Amino acid sequence: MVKLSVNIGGVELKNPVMTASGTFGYGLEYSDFIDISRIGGIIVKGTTIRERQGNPYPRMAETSSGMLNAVGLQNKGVDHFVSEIYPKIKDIDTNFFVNVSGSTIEDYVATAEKLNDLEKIPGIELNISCPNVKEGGMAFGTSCASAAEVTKAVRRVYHRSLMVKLSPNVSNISDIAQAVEYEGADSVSLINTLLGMAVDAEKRKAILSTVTGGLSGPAVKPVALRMVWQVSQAVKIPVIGLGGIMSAQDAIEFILAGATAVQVGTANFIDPCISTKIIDGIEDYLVRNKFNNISDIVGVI
Amino acid sequence: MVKLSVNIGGVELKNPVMTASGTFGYGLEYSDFIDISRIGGIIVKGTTIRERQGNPYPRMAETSSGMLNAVGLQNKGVDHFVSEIYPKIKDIDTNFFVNVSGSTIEDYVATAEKLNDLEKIPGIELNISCPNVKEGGMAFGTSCASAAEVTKAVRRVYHRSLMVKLSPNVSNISDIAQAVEYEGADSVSLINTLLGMAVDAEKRKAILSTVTGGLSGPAVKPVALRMVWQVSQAVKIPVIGLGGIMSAQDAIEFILAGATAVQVGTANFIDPCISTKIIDGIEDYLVRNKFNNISDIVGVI
Amino acid sequence: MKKFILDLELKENSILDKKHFLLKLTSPSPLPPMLPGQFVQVLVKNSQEVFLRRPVSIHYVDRERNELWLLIQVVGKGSQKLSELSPGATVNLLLPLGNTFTLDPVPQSRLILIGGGVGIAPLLFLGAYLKNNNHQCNFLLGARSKKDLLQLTEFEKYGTVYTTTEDGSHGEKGYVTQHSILKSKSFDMIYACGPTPMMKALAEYASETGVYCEVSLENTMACGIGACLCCVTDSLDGHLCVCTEGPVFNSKRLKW
Amino acid sequence: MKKFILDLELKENSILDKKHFLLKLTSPSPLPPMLPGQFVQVLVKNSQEVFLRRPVSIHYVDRERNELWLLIQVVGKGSQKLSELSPGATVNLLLPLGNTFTLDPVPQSRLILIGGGVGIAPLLFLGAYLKNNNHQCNFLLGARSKKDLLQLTEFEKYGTVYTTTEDGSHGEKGYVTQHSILKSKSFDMIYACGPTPMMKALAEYASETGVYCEVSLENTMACGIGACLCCVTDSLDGHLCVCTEGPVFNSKRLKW
Ligand SMILES: Cc1cc2nc3c(=O)[nH]c(=O)nc-3n(C[C@H](O)[C@H](O)[C@H](O)COP(=O)(O)OP(=O)(O)OC[C@H]3O[C@@H](n4cnc5c(N)ncnc54)[C@H](O)[C@@H]3O)c2cc1C
Ligand SMILES: Cc1cc2nc3c(=O)[nH]c(=O)nc-3n(C[C@H](O)[C@H](O)[C@H](O)COP(=O)(O)OP(=O)(O)OC[C@H]3O[C@@H](n4cnc5c(N)ncnc54)[C@H](O)[C@@H]3O)c2cc1C
Ligand SMILES: Cc1cc2nc3c(=O)[nH]c(=O)nc-3n(C[C@H](O)[C@H](O)[C@H](O)COP(=O)(O)O)c2cc1C
Ligand SMILES: Cc1cc2nc3c(=O)[nH]c(=O)nc-3n(C[C@H](O)[C@H](O)[C@H](O)COP(=O)(O)O)c2cc1C
Ligand code: FES
Ligand code: FES
Repeated sequence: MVKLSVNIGGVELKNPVMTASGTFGYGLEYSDFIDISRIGGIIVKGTTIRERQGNPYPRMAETSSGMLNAVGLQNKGVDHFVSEIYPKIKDIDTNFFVNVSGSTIEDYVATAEKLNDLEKIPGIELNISCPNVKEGGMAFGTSCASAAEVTKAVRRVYHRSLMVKLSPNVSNISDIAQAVEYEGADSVSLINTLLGMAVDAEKRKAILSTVTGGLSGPAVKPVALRMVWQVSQAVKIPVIGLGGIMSAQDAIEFILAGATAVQVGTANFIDPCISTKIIDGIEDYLVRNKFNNISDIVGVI
Repeated sequence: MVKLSVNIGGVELKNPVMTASGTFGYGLEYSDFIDISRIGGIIVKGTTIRERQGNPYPRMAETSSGMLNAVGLQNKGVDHFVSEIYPKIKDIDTNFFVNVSGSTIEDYVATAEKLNDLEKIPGIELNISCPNVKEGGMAFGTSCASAAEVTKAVRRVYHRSLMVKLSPNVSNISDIAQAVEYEGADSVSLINTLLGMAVDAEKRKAILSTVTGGLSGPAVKPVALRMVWQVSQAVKIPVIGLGGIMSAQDAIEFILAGATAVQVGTANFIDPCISTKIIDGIEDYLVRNKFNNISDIVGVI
Repeated sequence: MKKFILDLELKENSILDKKHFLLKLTSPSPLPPMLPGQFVQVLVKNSQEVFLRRPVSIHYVDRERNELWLLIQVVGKGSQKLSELSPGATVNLLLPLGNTFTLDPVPQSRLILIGGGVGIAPLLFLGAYLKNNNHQCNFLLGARSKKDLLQLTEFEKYGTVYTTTEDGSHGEKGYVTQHSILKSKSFDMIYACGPTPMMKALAEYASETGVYCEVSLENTMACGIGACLCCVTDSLDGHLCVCTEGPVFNSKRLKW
Repeated sequence: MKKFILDLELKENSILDKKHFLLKLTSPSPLPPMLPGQFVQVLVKNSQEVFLRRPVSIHYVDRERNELWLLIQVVGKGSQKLSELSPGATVNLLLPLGNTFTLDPVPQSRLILIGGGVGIAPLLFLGAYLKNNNHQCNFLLGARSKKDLLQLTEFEKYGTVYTTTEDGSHGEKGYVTQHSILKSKSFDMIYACGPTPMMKALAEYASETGVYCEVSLENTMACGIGACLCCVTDSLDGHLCVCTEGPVFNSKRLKW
C-alpha cells in the first residue's frame, strides 16, 4: 500500500487531489457520478460577504484547449453558505475548504470570520486573484503589498488553515508567494486563471459581456507548472498546484515540479469522474515506479 | 479592390500580415512553399551583437495547442547578418525587420547601429522580451524603467522605424507599452512567449534543458488578444498583434481588438503556406463584409 | 433524477439535409429514465478545436428499440464533427440533464408545441409523451423552406401539424408567430423552442393573451450540471442556471 | 532540392506487429524527387493532443507504383493516431526534408547498413538505391526478438541480411554492435540508424577502426525546414540543425 495522504498547512488530506473552486459547485453536483468522499479536498465556490449576481451573460467562451469564464463570483453569500449549504456537506468524509472572495479587506475579513466556527471546514482558500470582478479580487493578488495586507488582516481573525490563491497575472509570482507566507499563510495554491479575451470575428464584438475573462484548461498548464516550480523553491509552506490538470499524468507533473497537492478544475466539466480517476492514476504511478509515499516525488525536479 | 496596406510606424506594408521572429528563419526557408514577397513584412530571427550558440538540446516541447521553446537566440551575430544574409534578401519585395536582442543595453545599441545603414531594412523589432536567455532579454521587458531605458538608448542611435516587442510576463503590459512609446518607439508588437515549463512524468525531469521556456501557439491566443486590446487603448502608436494566430479568423480577431498589423509565428511550422492563406482570408473577409479598407475594422471592439 | 455518464453506440447517422442530421444511439443495457425537455452533454472526440462538451436536446427516446435520438444542426466545429460519425462509433454523454417541460397539463388542455428551426428537437419527445398521456397536441413548426422542415412524418404521429415557411413553399408563408392558427384558435398552453426572436415574440403573445407559455432556452454551457454558473439567463429572480433551473422556463419569469 | 507540401492518399496501412505499421501513400501525380536519408513531416489530424507535425524517415519510394512508404513505431499520441488511419485517408506531408546519406560511395566499397529497432526505416530506401547503383549492401538489423524484425523479405531484395536479437530467437544473440560480422569482416563504410546507445557504440567502433560512419539522428522538431532552430545537436562545429544539416551526420563530427 502506498501512502497517498498529504498534509496541507495542518490539514490532513487522504490524497493529494482536490477540486478547484468554481468548477465543482459544492461537490454535491457531482455525487451522481462519483463518490465525492474519495476526493482529498473540495474547494467550494467563491463565497463573498453578501450575495452577488455575477456578470451578465455571456460568461463563457471556448478557446483552444481551454475556456474563458467571467462568472464574476455569483454566489448567495456567506450566510447562505453557513445556514443552507454547510449542513448538507458537513458529514461528507472529505475536507471542504471555502474559497473566500471579496472587494475590500473588510469583506474578506468579515467572510473569513463567519467561517471560523464551522467545525467541518478545516480551512479557507483566500481568493486574491479573481480576474472577473471590477474592484478588488485580482488587484489584491497583483502586488506584494496588497497581497500581504489582505493576508495579514484575514490571518488575524481566522484561526484554521489559511490557503492563499495566487494570481498568475504578475511579473514575479515568487515575490507574492513570499509576501503571503510572511504574513502567515499556511499554504499557497496556484494558479488562478490567466486574464484573456475572446472575439467573435463575425459579430465584431468581444464574446464575453465583460470583454476579458479568466483562461483555464490545458492551455495554461505550461504556465502553471512553471509558476508552481518557481514558487515551491521560494517558499517553505506547501504549494497546491493547479491549472489545466486533465489526467493523473498532469497531476504528477505538478507534484514533480513542487506541488504537495493539486486541484482539478475545468477537467471536471469534460469528465465529471476525472478527480477520482486521477487519484487512482497517481496510485498506479507510485506502485509502478516503486514509490511508497507520494512525498517521495514532491518537487524532485 | 479592398485596401489591405497599412502603415506601421512609418513603414508601409502591402498587407497587415507579417511573420514572427524565430519562426520564419530569414524567409528563404519558406520560399519553396510560398512567394514570400506577398507577405506584408518578415521579422527575421533574433540577432545579437555576437554569435550565440543558444541553449543545449532539448529546446522544444509540445504542449496542449502550443509549444515551448528554449532556443535561446542562437544566431551568427549581426555582422554575419549584414554580410551574408542581407545580400540574399535585400531584393525581395517585402519589408524585412531585424529582431534585435541583447544582454546589455550596449549590446542592443551596438546591434541597432549596425543595422541603421541597411537601406532595405526599414526597421527593427527590439526584443526586450525573450524569456530564453539568462541575463537581459526578458528582464528588460518586465519593468517600465528598464524597458524605457533600453528603448531610449536604441532610439538615440537608430533612425529608422523602431518596433518594440513586449513581454506578456508582466502584471501590467499597458504601463510598459506607454513607457516605450514615451521613449520614442514607433510601434509595439506583442506578445512574445509566455514563460512556461514542461515535465516528463516518466523520466521525472523537466523536458527542456533550461527547465523553463517560451510558450507559443493557439494556447496563448486569449492572453495575447487581451493584451493587444489593453495596449491599443493605452498607446497612440500602432500595435502589432501576435500570439497563436493560426487562421485569417484569428488574425481578424486581433485586428478587431486593436492591432494594425499581425504576426504569424508557430503556425508556420504546421502549415508553411499559412501566412499567404491568411492574407487571402483577410481580403475575403473584408469583401464579404463590404469593407473597403482594412483600417475600417482596426480596433472596433 | 439521477444523472449518468454513458458510452452509447451510434446505430444510425442520417443526414436530413445539408445542415441537419439525426443520431440514433443505443446501448446494451436499458437507457436510464429521461423526460421531455431534458438534454444531454455530448463529448466531441478527435477534434483539435473542440474542448468542451456540447449540449443537445433529447429529440426522442424509443424505449422499444432502446434508442436515444438527437437532432443536430451543423453550426460549428463540434456539430460538424458529430455529423461525421459513423455507425458503430462510441459517443460519450452526460444525461439526463436539466428540468422538463410541464408534463401533466390539465386534462383536455388545448396545447400547442411551437418549434422554429432546430428548436423542434425537444418537441417530438414532448409530443409523444403528451399523446401517450392522453393529451392532444398541435404542432406548429417553422422553417426557412419546405426542405428545411424536418421530421414531419414523425411529428404527424403525435398530433396535428401546422407549418410555416419563410418562402411559402410549405404551409403558411412567414414566421411561426404569424401563423393564422394563433389567431383563429385559442390555446391553454404553449410549449416553445427556437430562435430567441421567435421565443420572445411568443412570450409577448403569451403575456398579451394570458396563455401559459414555456420556452426551452439555449445557452453556452461548460459543465451542464450546475457547477460552473456559466449558463445563466436573466430572470425576475436574478440569474438562473439554464442547465439546472432550465432549460425550460415559464416565459413570464424571463427578462427578454 | 525543392520541398513540397502535399496531400497524399493512403493506399495501405499494414500492421506489422503490435508496435509497428507501414503506410503506403500515393498521389495521382508523380511523387517529387526524394533521396535516401531524407524525411517527411507528417500532419496528424483529428487529435486533441497533437499540435506539431511528426518527422518520419522515407522508408522506401516505389516509383513504379508511385508510392511513398513510411515505417512507423507507435510511441505516443501522434504515431498512435497515424496507426489508426484507413485506406483512402488524406495525409498531408512536407517533403523531402533534410540531407541524404552518401549516395556515391567509392565503387566496390564494402558497405554495411546497420539498423536497430525502427531505425531500419531509412535503410531500405538506401539499400535499394545503392543496389540500383551497382553497390553491394550488407544489412545488419537488430531487434528485441524474431517477431520484432521487420521487413526482412524487403531487405533481402537488396543485399545480404545479418540479424541480431536480444533473445537469440533470430540471427545472433545480443545487440547489433556485438555481431561477429563486425569483427570477422572489414568494411569501408557504415550507414547507421537506431537508438542513441547503438549509434554511439558504432561511432566508437568507427573511430577505433577508422571506418567512415554515417548516422541518421532523431530529434524533436517543430518546423523541419531550418526555421525554428529547435532541433539542434551538438557537434565539433557547434549546434547543428538536424532537420537541414542532418539528419545524416558523419559520426566523427558529433559530440556523443
Ligand atoms: C439545452 C440546450 C439544448 C440544445 N439542443 C440542441 C439540439 O437539440 N440540436 C442542436 O442542433 N443544437 C442544440 N443546442 C445548441 C447546440 O448546443 C449548439 O449549436 C452547439 O453547441 C454548437 O457547437 P459547435 O461546436 O457546432 O459550434 P461552435 O463552433 O461552438 O459555435 C458556432 C457558433 O454558434 C454559437 N453557439 C455555440 N453554442 C451555442 C449555444 N449553446 N447557444 C448559443 N450560441 C451558441 C457560437 O458562439 C458560435 O458563434 C442546444 C443548446 C442547449 C443549451
Ligand atoms: C529525422 C527523423 C526521422 C524519423 N523517422 C522515423 C521513422 O521512420 N519511424 C518512426 O517510427 N519514427 C521516426 N522518427 C521518430 C518520430 O518522429 C517520433 O517517434 C514521433 O515524433 C513520436 O511522436 P508521437 O506523437 O507518437 O509521440 P509523443 O507522444 O510525441 O512522444 C512520445 C515520447 O517520445 C519522445 N519523442 C517524441 N518525438 C521524439 C523524437 N523525434 N526524438 C526523440 N524522442 C522523441 C517524447 O519526448 C516522448 O517521451 C524520426 C524522427 C526524426 C527526427
Ligand atoms: C467557471 C469557473 C469558475 C471559477 N470560479 C472561481 C472562484 O470562484 N474562485 C476561485 O478562486 N477560482 C475560480 N476559478 C478558477 C479555478 O479554480 C482554477 O484556478 C482555474 O480554473 C485553473 O485551473 P483549471 O485549469 O484546472 O481549471 C474558476 C474557474 C472556472 C473555469
Ligand atoms: C521557436 C521559436 C523561436 C522564437 N524566437 C524568437 C526570437 O528570436 N525573437 C523574438 O522576439 N521572438 C521569438 N519567438 C517568439 C515569436 O516571435 C512569437 O512572439 C511567439 O511565438 C508568439 O506567437 P505565435 O503564437 O504565433 O508563435 C520565437 C518563437 C518560437 C516558437
Ligand atoms: S453549464 Fe455549468 S452551471 Fe450551467
Ligand atoms: S525543426 Fe525547426 S530548425 Fe529543425
